[in-house]
Amino acid sequence: MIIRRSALVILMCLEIMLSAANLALVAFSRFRLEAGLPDYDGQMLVFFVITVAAAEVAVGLAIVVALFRSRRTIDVTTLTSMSH
Amino acid sequence: MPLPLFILFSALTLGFAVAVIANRNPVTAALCLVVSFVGLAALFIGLSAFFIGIVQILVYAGAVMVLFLFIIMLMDIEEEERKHFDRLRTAGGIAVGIGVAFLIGGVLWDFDYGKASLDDVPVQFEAAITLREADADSGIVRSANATAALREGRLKDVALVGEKLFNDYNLHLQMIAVLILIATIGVVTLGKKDSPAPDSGSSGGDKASES
Amino acid sequence: MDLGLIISSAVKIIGFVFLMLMPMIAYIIWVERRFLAIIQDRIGPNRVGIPWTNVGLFGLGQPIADGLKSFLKEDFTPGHVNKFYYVIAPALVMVPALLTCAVLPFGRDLVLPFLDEPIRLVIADLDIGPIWIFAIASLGVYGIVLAGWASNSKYPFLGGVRATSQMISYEISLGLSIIPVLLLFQHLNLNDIVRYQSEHGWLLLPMWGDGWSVQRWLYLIPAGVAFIIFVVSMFAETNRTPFDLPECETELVAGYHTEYGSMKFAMFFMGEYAAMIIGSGLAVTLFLGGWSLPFGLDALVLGVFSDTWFSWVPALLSTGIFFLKIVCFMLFFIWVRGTLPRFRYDQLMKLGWIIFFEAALANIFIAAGILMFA
Amino acid sequence: MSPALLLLLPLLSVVVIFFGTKWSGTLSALVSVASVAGSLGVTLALFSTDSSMVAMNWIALGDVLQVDIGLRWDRLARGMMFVVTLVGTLVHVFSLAYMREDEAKARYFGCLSLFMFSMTGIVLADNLVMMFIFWELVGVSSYLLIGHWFTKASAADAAKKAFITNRIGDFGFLIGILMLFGLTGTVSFTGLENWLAGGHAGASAGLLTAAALCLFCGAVGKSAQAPLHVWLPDAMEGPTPVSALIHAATMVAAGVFMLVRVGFLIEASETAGLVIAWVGGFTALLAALMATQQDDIKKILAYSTLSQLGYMVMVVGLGSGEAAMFHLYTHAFFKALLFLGAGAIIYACHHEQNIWKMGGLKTRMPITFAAFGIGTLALIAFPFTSGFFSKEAILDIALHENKLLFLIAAGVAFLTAFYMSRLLVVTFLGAPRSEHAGHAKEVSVIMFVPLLILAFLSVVAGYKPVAELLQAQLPDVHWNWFVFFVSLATMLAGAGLGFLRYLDKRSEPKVIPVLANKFYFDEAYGWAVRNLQDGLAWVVRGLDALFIDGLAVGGITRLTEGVGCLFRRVITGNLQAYSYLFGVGVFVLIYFTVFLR
Repeated sequence: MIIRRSALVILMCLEIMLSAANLALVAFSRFRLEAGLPDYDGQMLVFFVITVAAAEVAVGLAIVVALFRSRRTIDVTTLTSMSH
Repeated sequence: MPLPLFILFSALTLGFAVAVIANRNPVTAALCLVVSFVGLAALFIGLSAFFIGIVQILVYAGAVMVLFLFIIMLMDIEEEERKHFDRLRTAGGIAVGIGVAFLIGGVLWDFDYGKASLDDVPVQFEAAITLREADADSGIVRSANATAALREGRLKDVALVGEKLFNDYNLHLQMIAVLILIATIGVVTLGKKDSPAPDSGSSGGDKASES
Repeated sequence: MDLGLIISSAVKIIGFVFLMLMPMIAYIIWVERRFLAIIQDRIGPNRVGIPWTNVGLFGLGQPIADGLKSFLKEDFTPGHVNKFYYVIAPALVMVPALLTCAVLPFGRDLVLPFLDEPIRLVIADLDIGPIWIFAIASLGVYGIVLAGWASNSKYPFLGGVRATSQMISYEISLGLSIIPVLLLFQHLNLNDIVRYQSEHGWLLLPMWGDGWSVQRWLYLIPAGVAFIIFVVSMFAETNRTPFDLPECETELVAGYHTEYGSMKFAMFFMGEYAAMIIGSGLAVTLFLGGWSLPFGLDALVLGVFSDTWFSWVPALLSTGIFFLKIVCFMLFFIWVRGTLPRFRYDQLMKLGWIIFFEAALANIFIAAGILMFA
Repeated sequence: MSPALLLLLPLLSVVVIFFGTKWSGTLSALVSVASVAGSLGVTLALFSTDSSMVAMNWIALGDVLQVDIGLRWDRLARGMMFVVTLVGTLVHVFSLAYMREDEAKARYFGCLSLFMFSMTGIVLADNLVMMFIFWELVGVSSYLLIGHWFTKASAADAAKKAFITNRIGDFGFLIGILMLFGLTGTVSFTGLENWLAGGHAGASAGLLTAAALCLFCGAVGKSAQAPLHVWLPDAMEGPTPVSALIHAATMVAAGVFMLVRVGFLIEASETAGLVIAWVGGFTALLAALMATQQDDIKKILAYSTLSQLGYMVMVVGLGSGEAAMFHLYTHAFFKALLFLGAGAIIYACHHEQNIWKMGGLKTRMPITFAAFGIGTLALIAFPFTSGFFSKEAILDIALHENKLLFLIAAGVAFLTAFYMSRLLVVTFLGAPRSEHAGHAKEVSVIMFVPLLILAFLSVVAGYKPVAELLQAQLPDVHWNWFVFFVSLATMLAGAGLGFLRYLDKRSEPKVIPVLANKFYFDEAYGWAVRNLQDGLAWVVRGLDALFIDGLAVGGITRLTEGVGCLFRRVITGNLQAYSYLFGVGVFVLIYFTVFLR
């Protein structure tokens, strides 16, 4: 995320980070038995994370597309208009 | 999950995740991410979270990444040109990465479960069935189907997840639904601005049903 | 992980996929050509029989000839393509199509006299059958999209884009349409679903067992709507006429596989037919009782053969029934192709997003209402 | 039937008018008249009941503060309510004719209904907070009605003046409420009464006096006592029926009503009573003096009102709320009568208000003359009219309590007779002094019927059986020949002097500038506001520039700017830099939460 300059790839990296958290959650849910079964509370969170991430990607991609339309680039090193 | 499979899928997940970052071609990066997600889903399934695993494939690999590819292709994004990396920045990034890895390793070291294997915590069907029967007696709605499956020694993952979702997380589910609706509207609005762009508008909404 | 499981799984995979599915794909192509020819008042391929003889066998040798042709053709790769993705794309179409069949139950539990436990005639007896199929099938998009993109050419690209948006659009109605079915059966295990239908009446033919109840007959309304949506969406998913916009010759030459030839093209072709077969299989499994016989005849057959040396007969019989049903369904596919004209692209999108999506949602509510109040 | 209906009817009318029938003036007028007539009916129907009710618990801050919305329906409220609704009804009816051609009829009647609602609230309130709320609502509706013709600059100014002047008094009222709450922990009248009966624990006499005087401030504002009386004459810019209703019979009487409601507090503090009595007496004298030199018929009546209110306040201060309420009750009838009569005259003379441009109306408007004459007689306490009885009671009490105030009261009685006879003579007798007056015609039946009803009441309302019937408060006084003769003598002297001096005069024979210019009160206020306020404003501005602008606002600005400058270095707009910093943040966070615990 720090090295790559394409906004799209940065979004992908974001997904990787979320997935890592998901994996941790699922693992904990399996290892922490509740009433003899995996603790499904953790999986619920994963479920919601996936859902929200899907929405987030949709919005993010729409923003990227809009950005690309107006600037013809998605290189984040050149997209620094927020600094002024 | 047998150890060889675990190693295989972990390697798949990690390796392709690294490839996502290392690749300069966005299409390749996206496809690597798909493979990584499939590996991740396999890991989920190995942790007997079937539903989450399948949802991972369905949503991420099936929908989200297709969207990514779509956008990449539509915008015809070329490979990032090879720029001279800022030494300081790269060094800083690596330092933070190593630091976080070190921290996580430290946490794991102190953490009992970190050293446990899956066989140490088998699913206890007997206990689960007893508890569910007690629940049924006290009037808490439980899926009879899932209980029957537990008696057969099968972990009916979807039923259990659904039970939890609609019993305890109903409000959250509805809130998520509203969130997705808002996202859909937002995407359509964003996509409409300049010229009618049917693709981004229509594909933006498809998560609504899949999740 | 015991050896028995591995062996039985391997046998099942080989038996189902390579001995049944692949030949079926090959011969369905021949059936299609013949059937279309009949519809169009032609004869169709009828000459290829046994080599060097005059025995025609109604052209039954045609698929073999086609296959040989594909294999033996020059494997030409155009210069302007992105090589890696160009090569991998056909495989990416074929593999998910074949993977999906893992959860399709293709027969009653096989009881062999010399084994203690019955063998389930399904490759992977997962509790998440339909979702698995959708998940894996959705991966099939990659093959098409990559094919279109890697060809690095105008028409394939447009075809690929069309195919992609079409497929992800119709996945929704596809997924939503089966929810009423799952609501009724309360199983996600396809084998359980079929067994239930075998005992209590098919979803669309509730005429034995519990099927005589008012609820089940009322349920025919949402089930019927779900069936229609499912089948039409299936057509769109598999890019079949009348939804074959991605490869419509008049506009896009041949769509995403314009630049492909020889065996790579054959892979696309086979992938498409495999997807059709799996789709029909799923439709049959969910709506038409899968491998079961109608009118409760299953119990009769089972009663005759159980506890004898012929206890394997019901299983084989059911497998035959399953494939019979699939073939009927495939004939329906072909029939539609021979009958209906092609949609326009905006009509297609409108149909998917405005009609089917809403109809499927409303259908779920109706189904839930019937289950709740009837 | 419950007293709550009295509140609901006018409220309903307000809602209906402002949200429904705004487009139709006639319809709105009918709605409004119906509501007020209904109120009158309900009041009459409830005459025999006596109840208090708590409708709902409104504010409850633990055990500290309890404010209920409650109604108190006792004899005081019944008598006041009768006055309010009766005069209200007659004024509404009168307005039908008077405002017939007005463009904003719907707004006018809506505001009248709003006023009726607020006034009813004051009368029925069973605690100070609720009373205060309606008190303010009365102020608002009064503001709206005075400024009804807001396109006229003088009307708009008068409305503002009334509002602002009232605000000063209300501020005192609010402080008084808070003081009482601080002392007793309750704001309901019953609670306060119990507290006083229980020996007013925890409050020194000085505090009690201060609280009572603060409450009195509210009355000073609302009842236009000196020195806050300046708004009332100006408020005559509003339509004349409004003056009759609000600025003669009811709203200004609300101050007196409030004082009587909290009379137990004033009784408890001798000093407060004395102050109140002197303020009242002073106002009465001052206003009567000013009235003698006014030319505007409504202003004369306004000053007369001030003077009569001064009587009431004085007698409240002297410890007899009954006498005050009795005078309020009779005064309401004859002052409403006089105002409505003035309204009829003004209407007939095409909105001419200067009495020196009238004259000779006796023959042209005989009914009005008769009614106006009866009102005048009642006001100057001609024997055996209603005003005679109430003024007799006041003089009697003043004689017993404070001889000096008795002298002032007698002087005021003389002045009253003088200026009222002046008014009567100049307006009705002699020859017409202007074209309008020459062409004046008797007003329509819809206008003079209210006049006649009020005239009738002005005569009979003072007799004991009638007053008993109408639920008025009756003071406990005995017949006193001395007071009677003093009263008679001052009245005859004043009236005679007035007749002699003004009969057949064409203009004011001798102008006394001090009186004509109202003792230069407005000018003094103007000067005070100009100089003191500007001086204060100058100082405050200096402080503001130095501390608020310089240090607080400017300092924060500069601080923010400085910090912003510093942090702007970090805000590169580069996503990667942000994510890098984010990573560092995560590192630090984990380190501190997990490893340094």
